[in-house]
Amino acid sequence: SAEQVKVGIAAEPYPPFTSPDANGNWEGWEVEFMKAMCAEAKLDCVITPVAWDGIIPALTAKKIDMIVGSMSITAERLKTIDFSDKYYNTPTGIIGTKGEDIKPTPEGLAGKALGVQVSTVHQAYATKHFAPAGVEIKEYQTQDEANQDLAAGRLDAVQADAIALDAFLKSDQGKECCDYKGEVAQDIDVLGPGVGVGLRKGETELKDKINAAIKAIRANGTYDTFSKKYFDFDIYGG
Amino acid sequence: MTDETTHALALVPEDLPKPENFLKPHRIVLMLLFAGLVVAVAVFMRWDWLPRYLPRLGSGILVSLAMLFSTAILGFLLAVPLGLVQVTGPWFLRVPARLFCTVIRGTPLLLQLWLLYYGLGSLFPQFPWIRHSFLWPYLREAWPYGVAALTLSFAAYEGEVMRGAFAGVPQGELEAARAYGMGRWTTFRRIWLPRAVHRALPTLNGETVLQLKSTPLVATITVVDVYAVISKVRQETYLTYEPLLLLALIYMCLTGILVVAFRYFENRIPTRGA
Amino acid sequence: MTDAAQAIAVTDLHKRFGPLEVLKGVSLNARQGDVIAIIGGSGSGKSTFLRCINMLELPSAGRVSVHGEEIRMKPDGKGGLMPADRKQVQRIRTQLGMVFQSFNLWQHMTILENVIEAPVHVLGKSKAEAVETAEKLLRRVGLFEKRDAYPAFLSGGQQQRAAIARALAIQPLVMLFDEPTSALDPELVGEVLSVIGDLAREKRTMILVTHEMKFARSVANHIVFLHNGLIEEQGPPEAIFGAPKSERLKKFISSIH
Amino acid sequence: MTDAAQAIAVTDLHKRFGPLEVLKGVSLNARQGDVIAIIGGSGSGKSTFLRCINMLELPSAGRVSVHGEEIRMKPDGKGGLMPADRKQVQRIRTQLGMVFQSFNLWQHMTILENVIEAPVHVLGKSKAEAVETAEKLLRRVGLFEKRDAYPAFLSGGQQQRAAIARALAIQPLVMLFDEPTSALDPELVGEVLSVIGDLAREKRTMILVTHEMKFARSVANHIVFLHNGLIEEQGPPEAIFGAPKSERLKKFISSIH
Amino acid sequence: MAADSLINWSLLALAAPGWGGVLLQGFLHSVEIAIGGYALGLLLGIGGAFGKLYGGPVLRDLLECYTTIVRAVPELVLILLLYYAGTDLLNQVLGAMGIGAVDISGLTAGIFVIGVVQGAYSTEVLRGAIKAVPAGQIEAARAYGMSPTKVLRRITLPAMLPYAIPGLANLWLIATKDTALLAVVGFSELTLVTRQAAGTTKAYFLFFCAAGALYLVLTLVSNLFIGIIERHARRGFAEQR
Ligand SMILES: Nc1ncnc2c1ncn2[C@@H]1O[C@H](COP(=O)(O)OP(=O)(O)OP(=O)(O)O)[C@@H](O)[C@H]1O
Ligand SMILES: Nc1ncnc2c1ncn2[C@@H]1O[C@H](COP(=O)(O)OP(=O)(O)OP(=O)(O)O)[C@@H](O)[C@H]1O
Ligand SMILES: [Mg+2]
Ligand SMILES: [Mg+2]
Repeated sequence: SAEQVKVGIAAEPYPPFTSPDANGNWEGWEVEFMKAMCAEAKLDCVITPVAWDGIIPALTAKKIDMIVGSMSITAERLKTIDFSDKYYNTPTGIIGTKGEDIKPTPEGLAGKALGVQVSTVHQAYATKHFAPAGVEIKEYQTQDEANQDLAAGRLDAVQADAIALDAFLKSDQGKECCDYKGEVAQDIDVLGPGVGVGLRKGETELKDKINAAIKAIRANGTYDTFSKKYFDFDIYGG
Repeated sequence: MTDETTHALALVPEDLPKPENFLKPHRIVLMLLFAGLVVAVAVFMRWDWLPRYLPRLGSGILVSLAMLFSTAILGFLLAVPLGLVQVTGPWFLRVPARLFCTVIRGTPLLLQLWLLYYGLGSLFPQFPWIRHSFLWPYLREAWPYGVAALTLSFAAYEGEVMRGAFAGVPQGELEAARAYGMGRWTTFRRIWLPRAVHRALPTLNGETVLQLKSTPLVATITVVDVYAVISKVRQETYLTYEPLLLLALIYMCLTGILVVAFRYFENRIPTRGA
Repeated sequence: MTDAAQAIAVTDLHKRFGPLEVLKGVSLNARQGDVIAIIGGSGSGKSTFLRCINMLELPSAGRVSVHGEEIRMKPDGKGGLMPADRKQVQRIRTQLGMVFQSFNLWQHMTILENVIEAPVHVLGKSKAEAVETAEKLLRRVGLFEKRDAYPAFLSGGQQQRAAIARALAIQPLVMLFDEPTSALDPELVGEVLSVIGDLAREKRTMILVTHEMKFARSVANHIVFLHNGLIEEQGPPEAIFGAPKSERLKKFISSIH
Repeated sequence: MTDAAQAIAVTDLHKRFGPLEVLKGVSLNARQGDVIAIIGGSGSGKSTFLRCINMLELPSAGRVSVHGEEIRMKPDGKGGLMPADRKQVQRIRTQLGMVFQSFNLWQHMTILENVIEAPVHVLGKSKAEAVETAEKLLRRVGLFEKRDAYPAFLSGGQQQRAAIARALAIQPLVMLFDEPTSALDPELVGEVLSVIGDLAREKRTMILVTHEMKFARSVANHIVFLHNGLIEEQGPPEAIFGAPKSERLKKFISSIH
Repeated sequence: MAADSLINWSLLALAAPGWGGVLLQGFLHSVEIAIGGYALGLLLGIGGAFGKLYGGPVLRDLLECYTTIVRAVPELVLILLLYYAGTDLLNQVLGAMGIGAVDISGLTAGIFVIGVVQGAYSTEVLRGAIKAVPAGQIEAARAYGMSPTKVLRRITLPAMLPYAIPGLANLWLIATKDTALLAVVGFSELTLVTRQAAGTTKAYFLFFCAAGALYLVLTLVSNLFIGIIERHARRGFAEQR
């Protein structure tokens, strides 16, 4: 039979990518991606939820073998762990209070309070491009909290990936308070190539298998089939 | 009435730290061990990220310290009456105090913080007059909610400790104070409180260290303390142990200072142990 | 007894601890300058009586006046009494010095701090002045060398002397001594005797509980014999010790070895 | 003094508290059945001496033997001594009953529980047996009614009696009494006197510290006068009280009022 | 975080798709770990307090290091070090000795870490409480020949209890919440399942308040027991007025 591989996912839900139901079953786009990829690579994958704080040590201590947890690939992180090729990448957008004159540019945000999730590429981007222009950057532990403060009027705008923003704008609260202000200018150095599977360094064999599998499911249409269930745009990105 | 048999000098309690007897052999060994550990960690682990984060770490430490001290002091000021009324107050003070301590100690701090910030805090903007009052710039900030939540939490835990400490002061000493015509306030200030606090110091020290470790929760409401900076390092580099070890070292220094300070106050009054 | 002003008047004092009635109606009058010794068996209620005078123990019934001023009481709703005016009690207490049977020194203060505490923080004296008086008193009771020691490190007699000095430091009009010589050697007892004599000469009033009949006899001008919660007999020392009337007192006196 | 076996032998005992040398070389021999009274000024080191015998206070130098068995000591590295064998000390202590100057009753136990504690948990007696003895003792000291009360609610004399009963309950070969009558009225002092007489007749040894010279005289067969950390004079009561030799003792005795 | 005007109570249903059963299960796990960790902590605390008060200078300094370091280092660091780095190291050592690898369960590691941390805090609580016991009471016990353990069991522990209870009660309540640590080793205790339920359904306030209510119930029940113990412990004390 196929070799057993423990796939670490963050125990904290991150819908629509990974979230458990009350029975403890995990579902979401990323779960489907993982299943498709494992099937393609002939790996016997077992989902192992680990709290985000412990996910890297769990990988290095061999309690899990790979991480499928929406981890963005950056140069800094590559010093510590290895990544597969990207398997999704979403555009970065900005939403803001309805009716207010906000544009997703440094000038268009000057003097405003912008919320981002801490330690994300968005935070790095905002710090690099917006902070020098006099934008007040506020950092939140979760995206929901940033959205909440936007609705409460403590923020003027929020920058995040388009998926998270879209979900919020569709909620009752989001519909009422805010609207989409546009996509930010691309900066590949900061925003990175996208999200990859996290791996231990030196496990090239596994990495090659995964890369091949990602390519294969992209090519044979499986990827698009399950992606359509979740998104009405191309999640793989440009 | 002369006491011919005694020519005692003032008593010097034996375990007060004196510089000349601080460096004992085993202490030197311990310190060498510790130094070796630090060197090993410094040499064998990755620290190239450190310089880039230094300024942020510095301001993070300051935020942590400010949070710790402001909430510990405010919380203690609240805790004293909370503890006192539970020991001696009339029922209409005792019951609410007890209730407060129970509810706050009985629910997670994170929940209280969120209720304050996202619950109460998000109500304010709906009132235009608050939005236009001089308070708004503060209410819009996150730290007042953090200070409030941490203060209340500290007060509840400390209130419980002080309750025990107040109850533990020997009745006779309070009677002596009253017998000499001390009012309630003077008795409290001169006898009851100092005796209770002295007795509770070891526990208070622990609670203060716990409070230090509770401050990271304010990161969830956008206050960037040292823990938040460290988390950021971890998120950005995916390093696991190095940032946490640095955090441990920082906390250790702060805790060490707290321990020494509390121990000093504890030893200022010698107790006869058995 | 001279015709001096009335210092302490206790009328029909009752005190019960739960089911146990310790005092069953005790009355006592002390005029200024009186030295009254209360004697009686262990557990007869002597300490309780003394503690009722300054309201450390709240009487179940009865009245107490100090220097003609009656301490106003009101029912506490549980069948006992409580002070109607706490400020009054506090004020009156500053005129009453008390030496406790178990000393009750403040453990977190040195001996000197114990002695200056009430003068500075109750009477509002300056610290320098209080220290001066305190040092004089401590010298008199032979504790000057121990002034910076904490109570827990003193011998029993030293603690008792510190407690006496502490009570004297507020220069009260009335002194309540609860067995002030229990831990003292004969020389020191003599010294306490002379201190009490000096105080009496200054027209201060003293009520003291003691088990040392010799001491009672030499120090007091009036003896009260407490038995079973009541005053069994009272009178001048010569009468009490020389010609006791009640059977109980006779037996008590006869046992003085 | 009879030619009985040696009960307590203390040789050249020194004790210092920091800079203060309290005992400067005290030696004492007690044979079985002896009643030795230690007298002396307050703070002269009487309690310290008693506490050194059962190693509650560790001597700075000197030797202590109980019933011919010397307590083995070793240097503690700070210029003092410490027991070399803790088990030995523990075993010897079960033969020594002690009544403390400040009673030291266990506050979390009732009087009865206080008294049966050591018999049950140290000597391993059955509870029923211990209770029986305890009740007999409590009856003798007049505390039977208070057996279920907690110490904090007792009068001074009652606490002292409870402490005496507690020490007697282990039926020790040697009793160390630290001012056992300080809080007792004359009648109870007489009772304690008779208890001590009974014990002496059973050939138990007693060392007691007291300030009551009359009591010392009537109870002891040997008196030790402690002064300035040394034994100033010792001898039978008649000699000490009748014909004191040292100046200091003469002065001390003369002050008995 | 949606402050829904309507609260969707069905989310709390005991059977799936309601999350109530999951929450209760997590709660039970939390209590289980808390009891284990707290008990271990108490044992360590008693030993630590006695070592600090009566031990030699070396032991005292070592214990001082223990209490300072363990209290200072965030629990997260401890559990990461112990569970991941520690088992790694252990297995390397075992492997070198030719013994097969062992797998320390996350639960064991969690209880151990909580116990060690609690031990450091309770050491200080108990040290303070023991210091508050009048020296004479302990001396009396010694004078009657009680062995050190007997003195501890019969006199010191019961006599210091009134002074220690509030601090120990605090520690117990903290232990029940500290179980959140075990999320890091993949153990589903109350905090983690609350976050999962909240994150999945977006009903943050509902689930956090539900968890808060569970904790509150636990506190109230604990208070009952603590109250009984405290009343018993204070039985010989005069009331404060
Ligand atoms: N733990 C201690 N630390 C320092 N000094 C002490 C300690 N215990 C006693 N002393 C001192 O040692 C001396 C002797 O004390 P001790 O209790 O033996 O006196 P004593 O003869 O029993 O007096 P008393 O009759 O007043 O009880 C006193 O001066 C006292 O202050
Ligand atoms: N707080 C209390 N609660 C219950 N009973 C008490 C309390 N205080 C004292 N008693 C009881 O009241 C009685 C009288 O006590 P009190 O202390 O007045 O006696 P005393 O005459 O001073 O005796 P002693 O000479 O032994 O000091 C005793 O039987 C005692 O047990
Ligand atoms: Mg009395
Ligand atoms: Mg003494």
